Amino acid sequence: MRLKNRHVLGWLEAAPLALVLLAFLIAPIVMIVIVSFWGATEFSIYPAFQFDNYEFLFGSPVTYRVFWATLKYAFITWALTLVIGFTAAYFLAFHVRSLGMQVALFLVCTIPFWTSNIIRMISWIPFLGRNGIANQTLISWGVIDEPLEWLLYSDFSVLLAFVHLYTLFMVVPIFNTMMRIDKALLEAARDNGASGFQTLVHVILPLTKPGIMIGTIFVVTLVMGDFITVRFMSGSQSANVGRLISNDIALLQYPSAAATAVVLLATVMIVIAILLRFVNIRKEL
Amino acid sequence: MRTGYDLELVHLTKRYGDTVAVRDLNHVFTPGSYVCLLGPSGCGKSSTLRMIAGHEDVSEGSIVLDGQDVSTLPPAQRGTAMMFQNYALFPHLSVRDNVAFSLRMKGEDKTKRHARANELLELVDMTHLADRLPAQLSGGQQQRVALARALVTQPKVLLLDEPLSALDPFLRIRMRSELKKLQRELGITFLHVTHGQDEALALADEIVVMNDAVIEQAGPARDVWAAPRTEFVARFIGGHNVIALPSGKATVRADAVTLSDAGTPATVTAVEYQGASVAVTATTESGEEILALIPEAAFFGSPKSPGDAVRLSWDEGRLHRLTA
Amino acid sequence: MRTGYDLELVHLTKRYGDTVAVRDLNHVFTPGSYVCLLGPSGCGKSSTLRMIAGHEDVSEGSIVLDGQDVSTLPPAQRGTAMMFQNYALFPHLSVRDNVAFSLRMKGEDKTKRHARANELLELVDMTHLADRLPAQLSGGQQQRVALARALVTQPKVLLLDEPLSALDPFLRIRMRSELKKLQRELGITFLHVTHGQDEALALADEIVVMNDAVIEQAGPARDVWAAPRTEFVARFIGGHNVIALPSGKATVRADAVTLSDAGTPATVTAVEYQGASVAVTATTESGEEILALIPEAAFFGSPKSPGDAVRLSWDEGRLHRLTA
Amino acid sequence: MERRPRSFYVLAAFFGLFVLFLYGPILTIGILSFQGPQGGLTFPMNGVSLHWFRDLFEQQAVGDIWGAFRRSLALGLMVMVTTVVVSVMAGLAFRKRFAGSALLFYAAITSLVIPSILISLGVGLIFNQLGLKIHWATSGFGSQLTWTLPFGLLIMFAVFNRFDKSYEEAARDQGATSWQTIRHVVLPIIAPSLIGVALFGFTLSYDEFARTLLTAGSYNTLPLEIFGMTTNVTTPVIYALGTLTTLFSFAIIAAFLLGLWIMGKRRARLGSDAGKA
Amino acid sequence: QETKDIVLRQFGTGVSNLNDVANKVKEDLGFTLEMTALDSDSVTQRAATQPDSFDIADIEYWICKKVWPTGNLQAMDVSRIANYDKIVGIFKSGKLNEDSEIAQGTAPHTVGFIPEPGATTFADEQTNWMTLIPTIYNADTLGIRPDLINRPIESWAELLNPEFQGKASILDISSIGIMDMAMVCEAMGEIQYGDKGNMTREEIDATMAIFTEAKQNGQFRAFWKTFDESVNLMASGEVVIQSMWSPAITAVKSRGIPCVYQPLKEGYRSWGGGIGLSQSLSGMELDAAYDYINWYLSGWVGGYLMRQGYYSAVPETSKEFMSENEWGYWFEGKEATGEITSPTGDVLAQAGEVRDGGSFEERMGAVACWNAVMDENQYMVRKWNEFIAA
Ligand SMILES: Nc1ncnc2c1ncn2[C@@H]1O[C@H](COP(=O)(O)OP(=O)(O)OP(=O)(O)O)[C@@H](O)[C@H]1O
Ligand SMILES: Nc1ncnc2c1ncn2[C@@H]1O[C@H](COP(=O)(O)OP(=O)(O)OP(=O)(O)O)[C@@H](O)[C@H]1O
Ligand SMILES: [Mg+2]
Ligand SMILES: [Mg+2]
Repeated sequence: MRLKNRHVLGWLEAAPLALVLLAFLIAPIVMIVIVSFWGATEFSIYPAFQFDNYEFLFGSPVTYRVFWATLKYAFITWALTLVIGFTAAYFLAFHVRSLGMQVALFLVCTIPFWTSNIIRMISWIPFLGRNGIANQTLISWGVIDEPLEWLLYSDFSVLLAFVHLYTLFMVVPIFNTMMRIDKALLEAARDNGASGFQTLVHVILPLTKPGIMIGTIFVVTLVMGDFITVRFMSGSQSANVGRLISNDIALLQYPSAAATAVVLLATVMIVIAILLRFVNIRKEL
Repeated sequence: MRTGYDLELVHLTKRYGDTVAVRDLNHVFTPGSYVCLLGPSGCGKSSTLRMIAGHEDVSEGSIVLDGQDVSTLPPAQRGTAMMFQNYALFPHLSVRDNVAFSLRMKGEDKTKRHARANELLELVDMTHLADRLPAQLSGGQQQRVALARALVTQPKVLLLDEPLSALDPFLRIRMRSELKKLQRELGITFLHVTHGQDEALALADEIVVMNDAVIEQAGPARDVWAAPRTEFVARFIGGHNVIALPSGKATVRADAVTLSDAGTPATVTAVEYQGASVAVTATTESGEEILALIPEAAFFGSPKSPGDAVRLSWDEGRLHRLTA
Repeated sequence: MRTGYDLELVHLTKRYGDTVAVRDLNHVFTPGSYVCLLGPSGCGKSSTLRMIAGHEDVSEGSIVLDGQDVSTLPPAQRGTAMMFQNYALFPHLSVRDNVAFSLRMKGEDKTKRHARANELLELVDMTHLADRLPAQLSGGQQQRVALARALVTQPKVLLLDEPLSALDPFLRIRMRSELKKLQRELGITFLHVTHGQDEALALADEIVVMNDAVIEQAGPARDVWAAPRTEFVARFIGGHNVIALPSGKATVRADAVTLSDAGTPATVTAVEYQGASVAVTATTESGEEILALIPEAAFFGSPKSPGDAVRLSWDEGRLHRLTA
Repeated sequence: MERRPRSFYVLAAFFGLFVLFLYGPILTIGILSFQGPQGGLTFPMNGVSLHWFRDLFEQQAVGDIWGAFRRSLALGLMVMVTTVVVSVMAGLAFRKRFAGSALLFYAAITSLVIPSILISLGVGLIFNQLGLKIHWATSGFGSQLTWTLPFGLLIMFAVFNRFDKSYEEAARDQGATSWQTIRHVVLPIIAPSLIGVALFGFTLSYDEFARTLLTAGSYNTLPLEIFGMTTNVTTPVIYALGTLTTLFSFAIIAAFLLGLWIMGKRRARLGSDAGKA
Repeated sequence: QETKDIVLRQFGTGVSNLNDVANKVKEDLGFTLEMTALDSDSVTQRAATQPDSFDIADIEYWICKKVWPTGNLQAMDVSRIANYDKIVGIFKSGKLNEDSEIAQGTAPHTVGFIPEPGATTFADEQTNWMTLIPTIYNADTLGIRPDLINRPIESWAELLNPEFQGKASILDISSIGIMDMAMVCEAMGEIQYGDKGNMTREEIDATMAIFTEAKQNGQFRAFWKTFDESVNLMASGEVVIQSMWSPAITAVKSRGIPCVYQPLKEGYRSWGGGIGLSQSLSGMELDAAYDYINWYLSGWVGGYLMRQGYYSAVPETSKEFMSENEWGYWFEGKEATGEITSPTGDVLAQAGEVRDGGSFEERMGAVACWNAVMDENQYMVRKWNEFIAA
């Protein structure tokens, strides 16, 4: 009797979430899957059941190149955000002593995100451009004679923007996990003769793994789904899967976009499924 | 059996901002003995221990171990080892790897360090669980692993910060006899922080009672019990009554107080059964609370309840005058 | 002083999946008494208490309070109140608001509920801190607030789950006498869960010893101490030795064992100083461990160390045969 | 004061650089928002003036910054409130381990990891096929929720994992109904975390682009508006907007910290002799 | 319902969705026009998939080719358009003058009419049913930074000149970019197109191959998609030569940075925009929309847009809203007799300056092609994606 009650109450409380996800997640996914089998004309889509979209997708070398580029971006961004995010979180968790200070520093990190991303991306141009602040400064310091061209509109700038946008998504979960490490463990390590670096490698790193995994999930999926950053920061010169999809959408090729989307979703889910094998998100929060 | 090493505190002081946690301690610990650092919460026990271990900087003064000032050395080079309150076992390492951790840090190869770890696990009788993770052990088992890990560095002094407080009372009593046994076998100094006076009495060769950042009294357990130097010590170690005499304060042991026909009139305020004896608390007319520990048989010969009027008496010879 | 109410457990059983946490308990608690529920970790004490409080469903059987089966009522309608191990004071409410919480839930107006809260704060002597938040109180103060909060509902039975375990030993002893005093004043049943036998003995009018989901023995504290029914009880409440006689097992109290010239030969394995007495553990030739509690004076008359050979003896009349 | 290890200074410097990096664009924006009236979005500076800050409060040649801002603000607040409410409810539900909770949990994770543009595309398609009207407050709102709710839910997990159940039992013991327990005990205790959820929800919504792109309908949210504005000459007015936003955020956070500080002081005064039994 | 309560929602790119127009509408016609500016992708999107979200669509002709068949727009009755006769020939017959040649690509007149209301195919010649009312149009060419190039540029072929390696750019909107590419390839003499506006797959492949190679050699600094990007690229010196829109060049200039709209011997690539009515418009709203269209063509907007460097579909009426100096400078290609300012007051040219490219006739008469949606559009788009990903 009580047992049933619990379920019913649970369902009631979970209902809003379930409804939102049903309407705005499950239904769209189903729709995308269905539409991926539809056909398209220049201006409209029509119901059908055909594999043309997939055939074309898998038949085109571009697909592989672009998926590869997407994974490459995801991987490099992951590696960079991990190193930077880990270090920042480490500093916050182990070197900043008061909780108030930690919160303050964290908030300071979030402020830039209140300025629209589009504005921020536009502002990279005067910063990194041929005559931008970075080049001017380097030239005035005498580090370089010629402006560095690769600062902007290159893979470098794309990755820079990714790191800029997503490092915080790495910092938060890692910080969260680090805060839960018993400080006595670090003292125990020191007591056992571990140097600072050894403590880091043998104690902190293994214990921070769950946070790293969660951060990884965030960063990887965000990068894999992005299309606007790549377009802006590469000066439209590079493509990732998101851009393929958005190009298709722009040209009203919904079925083709849907097919690409399905493959992208599958790829992301596989990556996530693999990552989830290493960490129980619910337990680690 | 190894010989003990001298551990000495010289004008040891610890400040946190404005708070003085430890004030000018001077003490030489008896080498090779089981020392208990006893005191109420916040009196500076942990701070003292952690300074000795090297986990806290010394504000002033120094720590001398075996003739060498170690107060600026890193923890691992001091010849001390610490066992933490919740054991601080590395949760991601197996029992064996936990014990072998310090050897791994030194770069010893696997076979060697495993061999040595096994030796220590043997010592604490944990060989059969060497491959488990700490989370798979009971509290008592965890404690033994923590001990083995602390001992693997062959410390001259083992520092223990409330090592028994995480255990339930049953286990606590069992583990404390094991600690004591091990100390006797190894012959090194154990410096054990606790705020339980029964624990301190049961374990210690030497008791150091701290209060308010200073040492109130130090000495063999029995001496402290028999002759508390201050009212604080007398009250804190329990089983003592402090009574005001015209000539100053004195203590009398609770088991020296009897309920009789003659003596100071008082009213019983509480009766606590303790098995072998019964603790009767009574308030005298002057408002002093006096505890009398009456053997069970005697008490139930003429039982008392709260509210009853009694007369308390004691042998004058058992009065102990407080020196401070 | 109110009269006590009958609390009765009838075939009370609790299952978590396949585990049976509480198996078929039948017991009538003495009304208006201080009852301690004693037992090792995991024996089902908390489960029992929480079923009585209504925080856990009853799997089978029922709980009868004052003649009424309350086992399906919500907690607040049972006439019980619970004091939690960590007190569970609402951190966002002041002391007064914590105590007045249940009245607020009932919709009483502010002046009324504050007046009543103040009464209870008076009772536990906390009036002066009524505006503080729980985080600004010491452990002992928090405990008193928790008590006041539990009592504001005028329960017939107060349930306490390890109420003292969060306190340091010094405070623990002080608070337990306050608890006892309060119970006596209120005259209601206190049901107190603990795994410390000293605590149980000190507090309880009635002790209920649980083991492995069942009640091993129940009765007045002194009876349980004097006549443990099973080996488990004898060992768990401490201060007893269990010895195998040809006719079956028997117990003898540790303070009844003496070291003498005649008697069973044994080797001392541990010596623990306890202030008024010394606990000597010795192993007989047959491998039995026997604890002897020797008065301090007697012991130091001829001190023993681990390893020494001794002879143990006791008065046959003090042997107590185990019935189960 | 205790000595800091050398690693502290190295790490502090690193962290400082990281913050500087985060603020790189903001600094550029800050400088360029003071462009002269003839200046553009890039260097060189064409004089120095407050022109663009003034201009920000006037009508632009194209687009409606303040209208979009109002919509974004409204949408952000809607998303914020909904996220808090729904996450709390779901958080409570998940504690009951109801049948099907695992499924819902995985749906939430999917929602978190699904590329934004798919939501945009899918929701757009559905509304289209069902003949529903796309609007920022319906389809846009829903799409943003698929992004903020999982975050809220994860935070709630973190909160409830640390939440001591005995508070609720104590409340029930004191005669509180389920609702009273939530209202008077659970919510006040988790309130600080809810501020976090709210802040998170608002920030994610306020800056959301991809999920709103195809679901906003007739009227743009701020990010879309700014993007749309780039189809004509964009002036440093958007930089002025950025600079103001940053200053405003600083003010809010400063106020927040000040509040904390004052509250801490007050508490400290009240409880100055705490701990003495 | 009163006129003042009517609200018409118009969307389009920021090029012509100007708030000043909406303000003037309120003033002159009394109803409210809500303007939403979008990027060009979203414009297509919106027109094709969200007919409910707008009343008036401001789109380009090549987009119309894609959107019209969806049935989201309704044809306009020519007889209700007062100034229909004054609309320039380009939008009606495809010829500027009697003797003009019709340019290649999706020329506006090819998608400007339908045979009857409700038809989803286009008519070959003028009918009584118009798809879009032409609003603005222009001819694009290469924009250059004369200060950084320092020599005359005469041909589209210069875009791929290795001299400008890392300093060139084109548009990343496939229907437009492909035409720029075609102009370049043709100018280089690499490819002879049958019809640039309707390429064969081979032609597309060949074109893409040339540009892909150039891209991989680092010829391009970036591609641009929005007006603003092209301005920033040029103004910041990232790019010195790129295909560009005339007003964008004006915008660069107004910042005091030299920039030239460079007429080339191969001619211009042209584009045109127009406004269409949503299928759902009816009743008073529809009447209001016709009022709006007639007002649009009546000159004020034309003058406003002309003063930014675009051309009005009905130049005659615009003339009344421009000073002689302005008309001479912008339309007739004459020397300015005084300062030329934009509608918002920025100085764009000094007395004595001449507009690049000369007069209306010179510019629009030299259009080589229009932005196009080809038969092989889908193939082209895929190739374009490959090009971007290369
Ligand atoms: N890191 C610190 N910063 C500031 N004050 C501290 C710090 N650590 C301890 N103190 C203060 O120093 C004093 C002594 O603390 P210490 O931890 O040594 O006491 P303790 O005797 O171990 O107490 P307990 O029995 O509660 O563990 C206390 O007043 C405490 O508040
Ligand atoms: N929620 C639960 N789900 C499953 N098993 C439980 C749960 N709560 C308790 N148990 C099991 O029931 C048994 C009795 O638990 P209970 O908490 O009553 O013991 P206890 O006597 O209070 O122990 P302790 O002294 O450690 O508090 C134990 O084996 C425990 O593991
Ligand atoms: Mg301590
Ligand atoms: Mg329990």
